[in-house]
Amino acid sequence: MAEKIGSVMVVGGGVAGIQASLDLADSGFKVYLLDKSSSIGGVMAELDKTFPTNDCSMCILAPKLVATGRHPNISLITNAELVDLKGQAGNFLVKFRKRSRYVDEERCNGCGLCSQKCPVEALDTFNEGLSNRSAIYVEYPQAVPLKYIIDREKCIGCGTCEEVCKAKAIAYDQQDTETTLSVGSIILAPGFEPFDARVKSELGYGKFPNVVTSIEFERILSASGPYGGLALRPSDGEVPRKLAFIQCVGSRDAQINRDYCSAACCMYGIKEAIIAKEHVPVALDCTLFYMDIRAHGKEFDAYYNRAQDEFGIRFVRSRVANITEDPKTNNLHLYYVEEEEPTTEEFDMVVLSVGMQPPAEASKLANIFGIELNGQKFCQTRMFSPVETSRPGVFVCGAFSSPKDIPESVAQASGAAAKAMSIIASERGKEIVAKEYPPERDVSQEEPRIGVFVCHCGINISGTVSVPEVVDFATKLPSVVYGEANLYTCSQDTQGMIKEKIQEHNLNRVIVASCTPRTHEALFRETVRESGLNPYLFEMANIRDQCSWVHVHQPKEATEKAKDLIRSVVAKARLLKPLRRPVINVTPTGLVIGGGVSGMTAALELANQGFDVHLVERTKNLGGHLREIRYTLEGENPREHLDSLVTQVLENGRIHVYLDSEVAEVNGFVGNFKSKINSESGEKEVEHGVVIVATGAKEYVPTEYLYGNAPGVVTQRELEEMLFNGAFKAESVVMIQCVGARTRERPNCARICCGQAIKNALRIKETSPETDVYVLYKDVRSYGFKEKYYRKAASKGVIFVNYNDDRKPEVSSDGGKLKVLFWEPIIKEEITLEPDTVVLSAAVSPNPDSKRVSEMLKVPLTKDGFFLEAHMKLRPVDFQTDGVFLCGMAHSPKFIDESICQACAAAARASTILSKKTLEMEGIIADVDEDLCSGCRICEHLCPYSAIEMNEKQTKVTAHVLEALCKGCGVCGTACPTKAITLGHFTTGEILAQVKAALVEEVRA
Amino acid sequence: MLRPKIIGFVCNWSKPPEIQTSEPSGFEGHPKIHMIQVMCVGRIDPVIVLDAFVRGADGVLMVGCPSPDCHYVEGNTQAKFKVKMLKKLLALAGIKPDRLLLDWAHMTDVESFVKIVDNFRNLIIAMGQSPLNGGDSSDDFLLNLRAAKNTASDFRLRVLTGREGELTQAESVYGETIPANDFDRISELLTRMEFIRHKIHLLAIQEPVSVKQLAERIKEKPSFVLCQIVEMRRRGMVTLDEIKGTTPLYKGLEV
Amino acid sequence: MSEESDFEPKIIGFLCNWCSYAGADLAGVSRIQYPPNIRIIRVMCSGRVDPAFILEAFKNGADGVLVAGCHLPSDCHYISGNFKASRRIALLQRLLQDLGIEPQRLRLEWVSASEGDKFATIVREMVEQLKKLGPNPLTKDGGEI
Amino acid sequence: MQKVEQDSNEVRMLPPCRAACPAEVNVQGYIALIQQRRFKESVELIRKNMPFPAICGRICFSPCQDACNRKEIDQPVGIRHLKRLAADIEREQGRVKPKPIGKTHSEQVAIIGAGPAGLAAAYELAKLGYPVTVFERMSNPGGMMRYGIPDHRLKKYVVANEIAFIQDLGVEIKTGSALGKDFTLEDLQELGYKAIFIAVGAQRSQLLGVPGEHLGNVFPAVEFLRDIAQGRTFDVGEKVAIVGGGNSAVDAARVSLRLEAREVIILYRRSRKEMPALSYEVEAAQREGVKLQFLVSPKRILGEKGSVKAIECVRMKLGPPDESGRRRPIPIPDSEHTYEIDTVIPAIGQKIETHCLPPVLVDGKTRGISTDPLTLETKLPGVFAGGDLVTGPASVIEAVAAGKGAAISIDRYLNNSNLKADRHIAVEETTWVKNWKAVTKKPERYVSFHEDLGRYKVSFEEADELMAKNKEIAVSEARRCMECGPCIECLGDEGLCDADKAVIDESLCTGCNVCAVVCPFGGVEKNEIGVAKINEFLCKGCGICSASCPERAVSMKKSSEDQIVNMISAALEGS
Repeated sequence: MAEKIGSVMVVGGGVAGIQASLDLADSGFKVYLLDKSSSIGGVMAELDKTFPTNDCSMCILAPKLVATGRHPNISLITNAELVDLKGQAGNFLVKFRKRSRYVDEERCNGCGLCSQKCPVEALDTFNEGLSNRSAIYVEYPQAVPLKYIIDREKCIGCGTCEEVCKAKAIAYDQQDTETTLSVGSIILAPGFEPFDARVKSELGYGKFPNVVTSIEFERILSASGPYGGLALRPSDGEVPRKLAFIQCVGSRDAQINRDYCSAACCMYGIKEAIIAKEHVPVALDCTLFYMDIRAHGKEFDAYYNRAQDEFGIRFVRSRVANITEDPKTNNLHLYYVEEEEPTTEEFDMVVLSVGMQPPAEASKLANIFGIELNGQKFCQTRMFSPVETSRPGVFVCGAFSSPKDIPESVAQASGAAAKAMSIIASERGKEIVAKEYPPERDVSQEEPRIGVFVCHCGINISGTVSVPEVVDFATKLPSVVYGEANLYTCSQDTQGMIKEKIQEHNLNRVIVASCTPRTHEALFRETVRESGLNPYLFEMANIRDQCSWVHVHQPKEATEKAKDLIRSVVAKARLLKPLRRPVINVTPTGLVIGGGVSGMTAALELANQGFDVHLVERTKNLGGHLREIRYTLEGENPREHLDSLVTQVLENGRIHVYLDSEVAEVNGFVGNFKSKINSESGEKEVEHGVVIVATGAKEYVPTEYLYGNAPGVVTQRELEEMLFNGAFKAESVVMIQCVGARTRERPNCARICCGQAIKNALRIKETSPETDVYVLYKDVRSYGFKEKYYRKAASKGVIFVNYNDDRKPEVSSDGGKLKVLFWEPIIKEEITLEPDTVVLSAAVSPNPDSKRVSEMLKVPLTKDGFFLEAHMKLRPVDFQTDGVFLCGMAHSPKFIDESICQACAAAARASTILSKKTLEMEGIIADVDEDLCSGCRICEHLCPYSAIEMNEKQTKVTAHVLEALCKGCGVCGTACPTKAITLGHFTTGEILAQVKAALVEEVRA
Repeated sequence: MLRPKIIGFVCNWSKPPEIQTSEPSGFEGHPKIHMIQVMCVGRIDPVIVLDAFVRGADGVLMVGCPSPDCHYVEGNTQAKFKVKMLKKLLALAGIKPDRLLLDWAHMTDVESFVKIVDNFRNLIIAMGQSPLNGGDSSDDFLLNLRAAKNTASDFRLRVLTGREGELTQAESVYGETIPANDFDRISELLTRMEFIRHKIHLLAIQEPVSVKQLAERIKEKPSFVLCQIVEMRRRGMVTLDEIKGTTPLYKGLEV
Repeated sequence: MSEESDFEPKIIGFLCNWCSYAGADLAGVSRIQYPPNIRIIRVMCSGRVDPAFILEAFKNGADGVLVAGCHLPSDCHYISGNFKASRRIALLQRLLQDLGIEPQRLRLEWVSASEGDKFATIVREMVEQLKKLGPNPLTKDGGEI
Repeated sequence: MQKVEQDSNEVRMLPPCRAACPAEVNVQGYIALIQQRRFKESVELIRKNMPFPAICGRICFSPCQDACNRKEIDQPVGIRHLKRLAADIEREQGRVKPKPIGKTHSEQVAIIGAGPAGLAAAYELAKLGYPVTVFERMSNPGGMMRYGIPDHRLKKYVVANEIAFIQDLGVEIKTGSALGKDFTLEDLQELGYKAIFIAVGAQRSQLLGVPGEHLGNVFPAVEFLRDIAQGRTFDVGEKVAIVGGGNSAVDAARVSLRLEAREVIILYRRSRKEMPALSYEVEAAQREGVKLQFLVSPKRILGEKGSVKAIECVRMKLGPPDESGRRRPIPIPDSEHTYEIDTVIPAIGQKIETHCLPPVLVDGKTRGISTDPLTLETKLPGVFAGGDLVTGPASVIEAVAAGKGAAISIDRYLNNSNLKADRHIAVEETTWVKNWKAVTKKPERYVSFHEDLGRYKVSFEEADELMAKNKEIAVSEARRCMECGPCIECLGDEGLCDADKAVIDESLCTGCNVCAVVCPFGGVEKNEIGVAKINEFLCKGCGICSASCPERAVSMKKSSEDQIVNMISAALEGS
């Protein structure tokens, strides 16, 4: 057996790859993140907003991009492709080819002058060809790495970029390179490609300018997109008044061999319709043509409802057959059938909600990696091993395993990370380098001695702002003892120089006047720290993004403004205090609440990674809801898996199982929790560093449709049990979907019931094909690859009849004889059936214990009573409270594979904490002056993180900041009536000084 | 047309001493057109030539030293590149490219020099006045010429023109030589695009204007105009002014 | 107003680190031009902006103050800081009126990281508006709060 | 061509013509002025480096012209004639009388010998403000220029004119005053001269060292020409043989023709190729009828009654090159033959007259004066020596260079400063930065000055009386100059330049380098932050960069775009 390697290669730098990389790197593994394009970010970077929260996509992604780019344990390998894989799990040899960028990544500082001056135009692929870019470019302004690349196809080799590049980064002679790396495991996250809508020629894409794809429409809606965020018709730049969205373009379409559902399109279609309405100044009619609205995710239906009720979006259940164009107006005529009536309707613009297809290189990847693909060329995974490929040690996440939305991708990514680290857990920390710093200098007794470094940024700044004048000005400011100009203050050699100057002039504050702290502050803080100063004795003045770039034609004013900004920052710097980054110890033990499949999986993953786990289950048995699942739609044997899982858990020496027990109390904070576990045998106190909530959910107990009152009315779970036991016999079965779901009280979808219904209907048809099965549904939500079973059921004769809330089915019992009355919309008649059994697809209810747990852990619940994660899109298994995680049905209804993904994900997220001996927290946190504190408790109530508690000392009550919980927003300080509490590095005194100095001239004393 | 308005440029080294220059005495003196003496024809910025047309010149003549004789070795070659670009711009602006002539003379050969001038003068007389100096659509031509002039100030086009010799006769940074035809295609496309953008820019500076209005005005498809607006916004040449009903209006920004 | 033409208002902008400051950066990266009248002060959250900061700005001669944060309702990096800011600013605007400062001089805006254009437009509008309003009345009378 | 080791950081870039000139005359500069018909200034520019434009315009061996890059295309620019032309045009207006230069130094300097070296030294020192006295043995100053070069090449008045110019500056010349006879070095020191430059030249002919040299009608060339210059006439008989291949030999031959010899033959022991005489002089002599006999060496002169009757020669063949680089002649045994001859003029070289020199200075071995080759210091403090006296016979321009060097040394000596510091400035010969050889064959349109020599006549008038009066042709010829040197070398540092210059607005420049790409002269560099910078040394003001700059950041100082546009608008409005 070859030695194991403590590093992982992640293939694909979309949001899934990024998440997996961060989790791995934060857990002590070296990560090589390889992407075929020139920067990471994937499709998510292209999106405008995200559903269901309408968050700006770039806003929430960018911090992750930056964290990835800056992470010392992540090496980005962009513009690269895999060539070969050898070895086995734990010790692979990966060979990849890095294509030439023609730009030296070490030198390029992303200033962008090259691109501005390049005489060659090319279509901007990031903007989906709706705008132009130069032959030397970055994909988007926030790209990571922010390194330019030459489009060799377009470049004519004029040499202008080389000439204007002051960093001398252009390397026309750069060659492709092949490199081989040893890694312990591999995660594939190559993502998906949008369906090529040209294939559906009847929809006119590519022929009619006003037919656009959804991804193009994302760019159209984006404020940084081609039209500045205004929805416009490409044909004439007019704002459309009537917009059609056509769903399932390239999905659920057997004719073109796409029998799967792309899972995310309904939601993004709705989102685009909502955002489009917000982005135009006129009343915009949006119509969405769909087959089923698949809003199966958490809080999705609520969003769907708002789209109808609040935004007035019209939903038409119909497949558009054909689109023609009025050549005069470029308006579009849509031909479709609504309620059996052929209809033509004119629209200004049409958006095609294109489906996801596997990346073009899927087959190649499969060959190189020796992994199986499914019939659709997605990566083959299994219900109980949703992140494993067919090759051990190679894991998968994101849309490559099946079409999915962002949070599921992120969860699966973390899950894949957990699996990837499990097999090399013994090598944790071996491939990464820890950094040593010199001891920190005590500057408390020193007068401020400020050094100001002003950046030319090539000519990005100095082309407009007079840098010598600014330097001269800065050096004359009070407390400034040194000033100089640098060509690029961020360059490697300048860092060395800054350190020298700190020593030479005994500087105790450093100011860099250059670009934005959002990208560069960390670098300079590091430099300052390396020279023995506290990193918080550093400040930046942004004289590029705020002066030279935005006042190009006003050099004088820009120079004056630069001076003001520097004066302002100097005034702040004088008051800067060293801040301590609180360090807390971590107990390398996890507490998992709930012993279902999620809890067990999470516990097992943590244990596999070498952490002790306390697994607390309220009932007498492990297994939870999985015990009730007898078979799966995909044909796997759940019991077999359950048994194996339980055995593994029970036999694992690191897992302490508490059955028939309850977590009664949780105290402490991330890294240092102390909890009480109550059981019949008494109370036990355990210490642990993290909590994973896996409390599951329950089947809703219907009150509708005579459930409980008529013996022939059962739930799907009960039906399954009967079918499994062979106890079921019926000539006619009616299934009613959405029982207890998608109602006024419980607006959201229970996600799994459509699958359950199809599963059971198929089972019935299997055992007795002559049995009539009717499924009365609102929307059939057989998303992803489940679509194929829907088709199968239909082909086996299961009759699917749509109903809506206006005409719900009615179930009555006439002397033991069941009657179901419903409206058949196609023949437009009421039909009465007399089935033997009525099966209710009952919703999923939150665990009744959730409320108690949420209060105990101080974590929130949704209106529906499920746990509310930290962020719906990008932190699906985290809570706002650090160190507490979430997985499985406790989060929202989901299938087994999804629960397993989340469970692994929670374990991966937990290991980012448990893998560290100590945690260094951010130093910018609130601080209380106890003398001033009046104990009024305003701050306590305002703090969104419950990071303030009140301490009672002999005489008075004062606020106390829980350092580990404080996130440093400063809201408390703003509200404090006695100014006793303030935010480090943004103290009231500092900001007031900054305000004053920005406005008023100062002279040196 | 009795007196065509012709601006002549002659280089210091090809000008026969008999030829009068520099006194802005109109078009009377020998050889019947006004000659402006410059050190080298390569010094004639395309913007200057277009400026002459904007100011109403019926023709512009440039006389320099023949190919191997340029006093500055490559000034005449550079002039050729510039004139090639200028002729494309003139054509785009609806001005017959023949109204611009670059020719060669020797300082010792007055006769040929006079012949060049006379021929050009006759040609211009035969062609008639510049469309700017009469006719219904002189405003259009003026707009076109101003757009052409702005185009000639454009960085990208000037980079290409400046490097034409290097790229087509020596080699690119990749050690390749770009065939002259390919280069012409690239530069022609760029010239056309930049010209249209500058025309749109001028129109949008006059008053906020919509894509459709622009399309009508410059006789291009609205979808094409929108693409240009997108690019122009990216470069800060236009910005959204307001949205009237469903019609966004764009205004030109001073650059 | 006679001095309107040469009066250049001074604006202090408090921008939250996560959305608005990033939006201003995007304006820079995209080279969107706006008048040079604003001096930006970065804060972590719009909820950090203490009324005292704003009053200090007016006291020292600012003609306008912009507070910008993440979009309501859910963009705030700190969950709800933007709500807190919006309440505070509304209150302060009333107070300003009492002090004789036109409440339009204080603006609260939501600018996301991808709205560079919006940020520039806000600054442009503010400058225009402040030019019409004229200098900060406190500086005119030499008064103090 | 100057290639000197660098002992200073300064590097000068010179065009090949100037680099080739021992006196570093600013050739490109005065040609540029001729292009602009600024003849007077042109001469003034020459005088900055040496006082003899008219003389050198006639008799200089013009290494500048040999170095001229133009020869790669067609023929070199006729530099020497352009110089003469300029000087002659100046003289047409009457002799130029410069204002005396004020004496800013008190230390008197004595110069011994009023030949080109001495006069050049006096000229330079006078310009520096020293009181200078030149002591000359002969009755007239000028040395070899007066007494060595016959009238058909150089008229006496031309020499007199240029010496008068030096005198007008305030240099005192005492003729008829010979070192060792009329005064000694000690005398001069006693008279208060603080520094002395000995430049008495090499005033004696080398002897052939063959029997019969003492015969009558054997006239050694130096003495022969000197006598001619002093108005003496000779009866050279009908047949004259000149021995030697240098300029003196050719001069003596052509003078002999003018003394009505019927047959003049030059006997030279090497071949035509090795002849040191100026080739156009040789050609002129041939055209006049002088015969050349190569690869012969006199063995003895046969006489009759004390007079020459014949000369016996031996045939030579050329062996391997000797230290001069020329192939060494080797006698062919038994090849003796004789020429019937009336007069023999040995012209195989000159030697110095050591008897007049202070013995302490004379090197026992070489029988010459040895000096520091750089500073021209002799063993005696304050005493310097240079010119033919030190180097052996050389050209006027080399003597001038020696004089200039002596002047620098003396000035430093009198100021107690380091005589050696920075004397060598590294010279980089420049051609165009672009490959000018790519310029294809150029049609010859201009009258070549050299071809004009067809219209000679055998007289003591200057033979190649130019078409000089045709200024325009001269201007055309001047325009053939390719201006290989950096622009500043031409006129910029002389304050005469009116060339336009490109100026870069740094705030607009993005460093795209198009200016440098189009600049034919490599006149654009980038500064440390990558912004273009015009190298004023190299910029010739053609304006191509300005017309090409993508940022429109380059403008021209003189012919600004505004000006051109104003002219356009004036022209269009005026119509």
